[in-house]
Amino acid sequence: MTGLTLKDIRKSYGAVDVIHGINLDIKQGEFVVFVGPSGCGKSTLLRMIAGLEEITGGDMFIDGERVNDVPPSKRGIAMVFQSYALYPHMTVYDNMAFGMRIAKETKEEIDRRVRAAADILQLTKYLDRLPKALSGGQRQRVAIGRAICRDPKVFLFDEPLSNLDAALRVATRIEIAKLNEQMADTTMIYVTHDQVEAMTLADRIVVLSAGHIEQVGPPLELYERPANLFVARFIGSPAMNVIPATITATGPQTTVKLSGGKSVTLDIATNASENGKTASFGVRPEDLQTASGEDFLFEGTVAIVEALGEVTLLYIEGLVEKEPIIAKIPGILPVHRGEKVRFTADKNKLHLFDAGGKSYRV
Amino acid sequence: MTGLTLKDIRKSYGAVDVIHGINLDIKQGEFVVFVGPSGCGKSTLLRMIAGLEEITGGDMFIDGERVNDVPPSKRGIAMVFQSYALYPHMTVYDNMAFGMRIAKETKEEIDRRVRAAADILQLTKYLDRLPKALSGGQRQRVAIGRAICRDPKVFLFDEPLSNLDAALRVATRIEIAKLNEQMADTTMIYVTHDQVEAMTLADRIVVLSAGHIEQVGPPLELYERPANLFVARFIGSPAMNVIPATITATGPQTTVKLSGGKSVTLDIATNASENGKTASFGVRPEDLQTASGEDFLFEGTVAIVEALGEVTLLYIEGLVEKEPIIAKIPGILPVHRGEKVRFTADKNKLHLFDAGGKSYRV
Amino acid sequence: MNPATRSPLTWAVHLSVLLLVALWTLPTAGLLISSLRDKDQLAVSGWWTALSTSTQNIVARAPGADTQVERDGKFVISGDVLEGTSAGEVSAFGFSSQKPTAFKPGETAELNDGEKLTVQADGSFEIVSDTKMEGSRGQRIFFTAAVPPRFTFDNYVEVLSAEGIGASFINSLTVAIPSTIIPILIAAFAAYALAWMPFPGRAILIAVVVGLLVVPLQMSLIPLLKLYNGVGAFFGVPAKTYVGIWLAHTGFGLPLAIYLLRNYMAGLPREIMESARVDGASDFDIFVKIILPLSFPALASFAIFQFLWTWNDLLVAIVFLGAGQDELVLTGRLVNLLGSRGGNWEILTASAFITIVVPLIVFFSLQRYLVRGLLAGSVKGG
Amino acid sequence: ADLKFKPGEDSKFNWASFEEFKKGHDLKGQTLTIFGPWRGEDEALFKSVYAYFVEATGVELKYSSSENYEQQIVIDTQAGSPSDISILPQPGLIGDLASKGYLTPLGDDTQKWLLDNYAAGQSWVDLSTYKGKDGNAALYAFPYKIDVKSLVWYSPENFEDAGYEVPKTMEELKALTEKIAADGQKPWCIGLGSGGATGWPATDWVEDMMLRTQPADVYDKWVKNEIPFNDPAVVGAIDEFGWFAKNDKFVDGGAAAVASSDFRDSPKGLFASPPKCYLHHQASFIPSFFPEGTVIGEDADFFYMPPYDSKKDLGNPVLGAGTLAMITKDTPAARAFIEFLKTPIAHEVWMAQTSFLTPYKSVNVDAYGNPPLKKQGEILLNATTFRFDGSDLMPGKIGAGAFWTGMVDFVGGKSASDVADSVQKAWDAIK
Amino acid sequence: MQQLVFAVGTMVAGVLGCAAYFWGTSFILDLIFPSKGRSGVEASRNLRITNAIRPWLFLAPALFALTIYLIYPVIMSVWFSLHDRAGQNFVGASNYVWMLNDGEFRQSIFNNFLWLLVVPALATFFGLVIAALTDRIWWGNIAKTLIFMPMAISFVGAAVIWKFIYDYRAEGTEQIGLLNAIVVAFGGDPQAWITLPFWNNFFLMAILVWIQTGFAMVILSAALRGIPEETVEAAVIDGANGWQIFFKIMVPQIWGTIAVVWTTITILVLKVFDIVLAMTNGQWQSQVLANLMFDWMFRGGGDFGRGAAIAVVIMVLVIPIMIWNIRNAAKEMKGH
Ligand SMILES: Nc1ncnc2c1ncn2[C@@H]1O[C@H](COP(=O)(O)OP(=O)(O)OP(=O)(O)O)[C@@H](O)[C@H]1O
Ligand SMILES: Nc1ncnc2c1ncn2[C@@H]1O[C@H](COP(=O)(O)OP(=O)(O)OP(=O)(O)O)[C@@H](O)[C@H]1O
Ligand SMILES: [Mg+2]
Ligand SMILES: [Mg+2]
Repeated sequence: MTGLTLKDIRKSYGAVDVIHGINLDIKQGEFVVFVGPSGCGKSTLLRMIAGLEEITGGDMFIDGERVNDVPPSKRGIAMVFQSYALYPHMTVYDNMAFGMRIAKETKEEIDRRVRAAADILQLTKYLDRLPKALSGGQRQRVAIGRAICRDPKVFLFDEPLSNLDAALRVATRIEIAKLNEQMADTTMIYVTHDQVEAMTLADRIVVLSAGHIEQVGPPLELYERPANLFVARFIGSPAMNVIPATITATGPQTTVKLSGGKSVTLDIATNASENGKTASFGVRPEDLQTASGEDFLFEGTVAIVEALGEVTLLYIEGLVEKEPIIAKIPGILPVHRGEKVRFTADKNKLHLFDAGGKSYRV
Repeated sequence: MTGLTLKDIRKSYGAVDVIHGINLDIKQGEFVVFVGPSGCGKSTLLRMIAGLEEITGGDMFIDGERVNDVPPSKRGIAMVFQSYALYPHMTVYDNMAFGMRIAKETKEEIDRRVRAAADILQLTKYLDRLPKALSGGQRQRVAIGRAICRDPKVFLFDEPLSNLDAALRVATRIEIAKLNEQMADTTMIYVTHDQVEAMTLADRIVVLSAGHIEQVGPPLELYERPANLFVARFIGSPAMNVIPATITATGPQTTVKLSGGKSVTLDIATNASENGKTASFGVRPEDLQTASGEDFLFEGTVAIVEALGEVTLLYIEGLVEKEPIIAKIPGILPVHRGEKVRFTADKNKLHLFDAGGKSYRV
Repeated sequence: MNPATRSPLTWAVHLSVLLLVALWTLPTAGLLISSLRDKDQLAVSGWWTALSTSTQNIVARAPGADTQVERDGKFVISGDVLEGTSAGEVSAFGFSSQKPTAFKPGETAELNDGEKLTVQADGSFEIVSDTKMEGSRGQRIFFTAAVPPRFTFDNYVEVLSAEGIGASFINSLTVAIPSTIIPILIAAFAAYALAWMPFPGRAILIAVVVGLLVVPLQMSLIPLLKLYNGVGAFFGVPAKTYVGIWLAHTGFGLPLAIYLLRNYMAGLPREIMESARVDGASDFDIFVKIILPLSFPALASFAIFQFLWTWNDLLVAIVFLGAGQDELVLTGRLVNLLGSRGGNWEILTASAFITIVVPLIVFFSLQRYLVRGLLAGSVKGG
Repeated sequence: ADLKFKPGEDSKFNWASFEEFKKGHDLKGQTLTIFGPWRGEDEALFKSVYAYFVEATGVELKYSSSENYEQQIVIDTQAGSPSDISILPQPGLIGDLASKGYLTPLGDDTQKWLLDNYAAGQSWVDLSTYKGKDGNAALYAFPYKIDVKSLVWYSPENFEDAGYEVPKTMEELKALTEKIAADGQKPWCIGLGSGGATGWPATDWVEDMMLRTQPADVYDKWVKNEIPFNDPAVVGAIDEFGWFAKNDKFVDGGAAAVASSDFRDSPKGLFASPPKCYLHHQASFIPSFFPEGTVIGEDADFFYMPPYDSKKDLGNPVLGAGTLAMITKDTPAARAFIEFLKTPIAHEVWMAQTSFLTPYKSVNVDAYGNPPLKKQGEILLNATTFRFDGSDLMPGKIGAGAFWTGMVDFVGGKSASDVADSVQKAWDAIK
Repeated sequence: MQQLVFAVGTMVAGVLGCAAYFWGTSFILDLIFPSKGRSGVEASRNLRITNAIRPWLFLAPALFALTIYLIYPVIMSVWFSLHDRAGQNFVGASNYVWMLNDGEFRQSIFNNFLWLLVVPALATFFGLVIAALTDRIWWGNIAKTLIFMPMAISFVGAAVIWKFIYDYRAEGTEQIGLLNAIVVAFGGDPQAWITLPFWNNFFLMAILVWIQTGFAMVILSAALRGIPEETVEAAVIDGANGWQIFFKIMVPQIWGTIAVVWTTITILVLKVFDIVLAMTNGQWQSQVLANLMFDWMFRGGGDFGRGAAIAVVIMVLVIPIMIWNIRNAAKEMKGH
């Protein structure tokens, strides 16, 4: 068994349990992204993999070897930190060479590997600079270069791009994607807050919440078939619109009555036992379309119009208490505040969750 | 003349000119957003309006009164800083009340205004907390509340949301939009890096570059009819694709030969004198559509596919040196790396810029 | 720039700083000026008058009778009262301590024994007598003269040429340099352990260190000396050695050093240490290759304080090193110059300035780190 | 080592004693450490003396001193790291060290030697005998180098100019004081300032007054606190001092200046133009603080602080002080050094320079370096009573503490009896 | 020359010896419990052992020195304070009883409280004001250097310097003390400043304030620079003037640093005796505890019992400050 295996991994700080038993198999070469709300334990989990936090319970295997007690430097991992964590008093070259020097590699080998990494990351001309003379993006590239030099089996990233500005973030994201291709055998684990990063980089996304896994799967699977309400609302931006509903008819298709009063039939099979139960009906803002005829899903008053050029966001009030329903319509829409608009959506892009938040779609 | 007027405003730090003569009229109650690349002088301009930086040259009028030498507190402005700049040793209440206390308002008046502002921003239950016991979004709301309490004629924001995470940013953005509605008479000037904020909040956007104005106009105007290449590439994300081209036919419609070899005809009028000149052809990623027939704009090999669920980003190589052409196609596209794809686009969504970067569209 | 900078009160800021600086430097300036003054004037006029021409009453003594010459049948002793002084012009003179300003220059004073004394404004004088004058001591001449400012390096020459001063200088350096470096080294390791190495009892140890900040030094002298004697006797080495004083200074300086350095190190970003750990560095590597270079500002500021203290110290040096010729430190040597009964102001003033020189050099060379050093600094992202 | 006077060259020195000592002692390879009170010029003078010891024995000699030698000796002995020989000017402190067992008795030989060779030998033996740790009295110290304290300094020419005469009795001195004051001038310069030791010059005044108003045995009892400090005899002596020091008309700067003027600066008033004062009471060392170039005997001179005409029976008492050498670590070299001090040459070398008086009868008085020294020797010789500085004999806490502070308080306005009471209280506290 | 060689030699040896310890022990530890190059269980076991031992290796020299040079003397002092003057016979609490009845001791306590009230407050205040003001002017660094200079002056030097300030000459003669010269210039009567009971305390304190302001300034100026500029700008917009900004916005934000400076100087005040010794030696009712202790310990033969008892009192006085400091340290630990 190659790659990384977590078996019932637990972590507590004193009496506080932070990670409640995580089971996860990561194949060699896979790119796995951890996402989840702030404080859910992403960093903690990553740091346990790195060996920077002690493992309170469970077993961790890298390449089949149990590594619970192996020090970080022996695990064959490399880590890139959100704050770069460059050695401020060393040049870029020395930053990258540090680990190899500690490991007493030969001068030539060090030079070779540093230059190779610098080449990949287009850092060659900055090798003699100190970190403070670099821009944020360059710094992060140095941090990545330092990790590459370690030639790790597992590459760990903890929100590596969140200190960068939008344009840089896009550019560096693409570089990481390329890197992933070049280092095909290297397992990569990536923690992020950013939807786009998660969706674009991941082979599989792990959605964490309060110390346990909500769902694991390829990005599009999570997007199209979220296992529960948490994942549904967490993946996608703006978040999926959720409307309280009551199930009125079951069978291969299910009919629900939305809180606004309208009934909708979905292409989802339910058991008869579910009839009459409360449920949550969900539809993504980008799946909504304006409807002109009578065949509409629901109707509402536009509270805010945000025209972004490429898309227009409509905030619809009067359907759900407090929270507006959001619709994301491509292009520029001639709609104004206060207008009533009707929406429709593709049937198979509708979601239904039971009272516990579990999706009815299998 | 009400509102804010800048007349040939200049700023230099020693020998370095940072702002090179800005002319701008802002009407009372307008919401103006300054955007531009980092270091272009957005903050400097804002701080000159606030009175925090001295004005090197030109005149500034607020409500018709020349304010060059009026101290910040007398200009009737309020400012919200990127770093919140809350007084860390004061409670939320005291933070908001500070300015009024300095101005020796009565206790009742202070209390009334603080509570009113807290009400608007849903801060009432945090009034007794110190800033460090608040989350980022709450802190920024306090900073806004503090500004509201000043009851300003001009409300200044310097990247107020950039320290917040994605979800909070959206929520706070909406609150600012609401605030803008509630304070209809208050002029608001907002500096941001963020496209979405600029597009959604602004009545007018001012695009700055290296200390001068590139274009001023409503968001959609900037999006649809950028005056020059700079604005074209700056507004919209991912940036507009630009392909070098040569003008081969002029008249009410213009034909250009793209660097790839294909000729395209645009609905843009040009003079005969332009014939043969080099130009830049531009098309936004989101305006590209896949084409099945022979009627396509260009064809390329897919280098990277980024499926975000709601949209798919395709990075196309082989058309322009170095930079890939990006296409943003709604939904999930069954395209893979290495495939050849053809693209087409709406004729009137194509852009053409002359060699100096000026748009041929009027 | 700070917006407050532009307030119309800027001039007030300049003025108040000027005032404060003046207040703070005035005493030292007084010392500097005093050290450049003639030692007899030091005790009779304020140092601030040294810069201005002053009117002084001076006593001069005419040459003895053996220098008299016979001129026109009269015996004349002549000379210049201003010789050897820097005084400019005589404005009055006299021959008795009772009336030192009785005569104007050019007037002739009748001395008690029939001799006649004339002093000119330029200081030249003549004592004319009809008879041959006797006595080995010359006549005292009191005069009032305007004395322009006069400065001399004599005091410095005297101090610097004193025997053994060079050796003492080296002794002081021998004491001060290791006494600065050793505690820094020891404290740095300890501070690192206390800041970044988890082990049981860490919090208690930190508390103890803070507590020890306040132990008065004087009361540890005797117990320690006894201990030193015991150890010295046991190993058959002298009790008072350089090693002994280094260790003593180390012991006394450690609490502050650990306190300052730990605070600083605890403020360093944890990620840097972690990435070094991932890179395979041991604690020792991390300390030497990461922490020490990064803590340089804090080390420098502590070095300044410790150096100032050890360099200026006399008590610890005399107790633990002794006051013999080849171990006496500079402060001790200078104090000894004052003589058994003390009080040669001119030596004190000059030597005070000489002792300042080295600390000031140290201060200037490390100053730019000082301000940063005491910040619980952050190296984020850098 | 450089020898100041080449052995054998100047016949006023007793070179024979040197040669003889040289023959009897060889300390090559050994080290002798000496701790003494002399620094600066005095240190150089002492060095010129011990150079002969080094020359004679080949010992390696390390001399050290300290500004706060009283504290230093306590620290060193207490901690067990004293030098071999310690020389101190404070018998009180020596007694304290002896009682704690830090001193080595010098033995009967030395006692006998003192009796035989020092003028008024018994008084020197008494001075040097202390109770040891075991409670038995023994000779612990060797007096070496004496200062005369009962001196009044003046400028003969200023006296001449003003027509004043050197007084022969205390009554005359007081009359002179009043006369000068009546002339509109200030008779005295008195300064008690001495940093941490501020106040001590006044104790000399009081002791001089004690010796001039009371029999010597009362003085001895006072010093041993056998009569209380606030005995009327003592209070009377303090008031006698007060007659001079607490009268604004009698002191330069007025009474307020007395306590704060530095004792080193105050004699300078004698030489000012016009003179700030005409008289200054101070021991024989004070010329070091006269302006540069002052010639003793011509520009400045001294007279014996006179006794009361009304108390002729008290004779001519002289107050003095001096330093005593002790063995604080018993080594052959230390013993040899004490032996060295018994040679005339050890006295003559210093005598031939400045500020050294000795009661050693066998030295050649012609060796005195200058007439004033010789004159001081005469005062010492004419003394009918010689007493050691009382404050130095008292326990350190009193003689170098409460007595000093008391005197400062006294000139500051407190009454003599109040001051005496408080000193006695302090004395009680340390018993 | 020979001495120079010796000096350099000893210095290098001393410093190298110290460095050698750390390097050597670390090396030996790794030699006994190797983890590099070993794999699996053994490596991780060895690593755990070395990780447990290494902090103590790092701490050992410091703990050793602290124990010998500070803890041991503290214990000895307590022991001495219960014994007679020669430290031989047990006398119980009688030294403390004596102390309570001693007028000078009470005087010292009173004076010490004066010092504790005045010196840290003034030094911190001046340091703060100077730090704030010098941050705004182009020659601020020069000004700071000049104000820091007194810290580089030894107490001997400081005593001379202030002698030229406080010196007193009789009325009518030329004053060589600056203070009296000024007083006379304004038509006042000269005063013997350091002999004025009660007030002389303040003249002595001035010296320590003069010296310590530099220290306070350096540290506080660092803290002031750490204040986010935006909060000041926000206050400017809120209409606060210079004073209000300083006292209501800046000072509260560096309160922690102010407290640290304050404590450090307070501790120093409790320990300081050089100034009093050099200027008055406690006369004219200017005695302070540290000097009183020195006096009893060493002057006139020394009384160890009483000296140590006073030392113990000094330490006890410091306990509240200590507790405060320890609390702070603990709080800081939690924040980590
Ligand atoms: N040293 C610690 N002691 C106690 N609790 C801790 C400690 N470190 C982290 N935690 C808690 O563990 C939880 C998980 O923290 P972690 O940093 O892994 O979150 P995260 O998912 O990375 O959040 P973010 O996205 O904000 O980085 C949090 O609730 C945090 O408060
Ligand atoms: N005090 C100063 N002295 C000299 N140059 C300055 C100073 N302050 C700002 N500048 C320069 O002025 C230019 C404009 O700075 P400004 O902060 O306004 O940029 P910005 O557009 O707000 O950038 P960002 O988006 O990064 O906040 C920059 O090039 C900057 O380097
Ligand atoms: Mg995290
Ligand atoms: Mg900015």
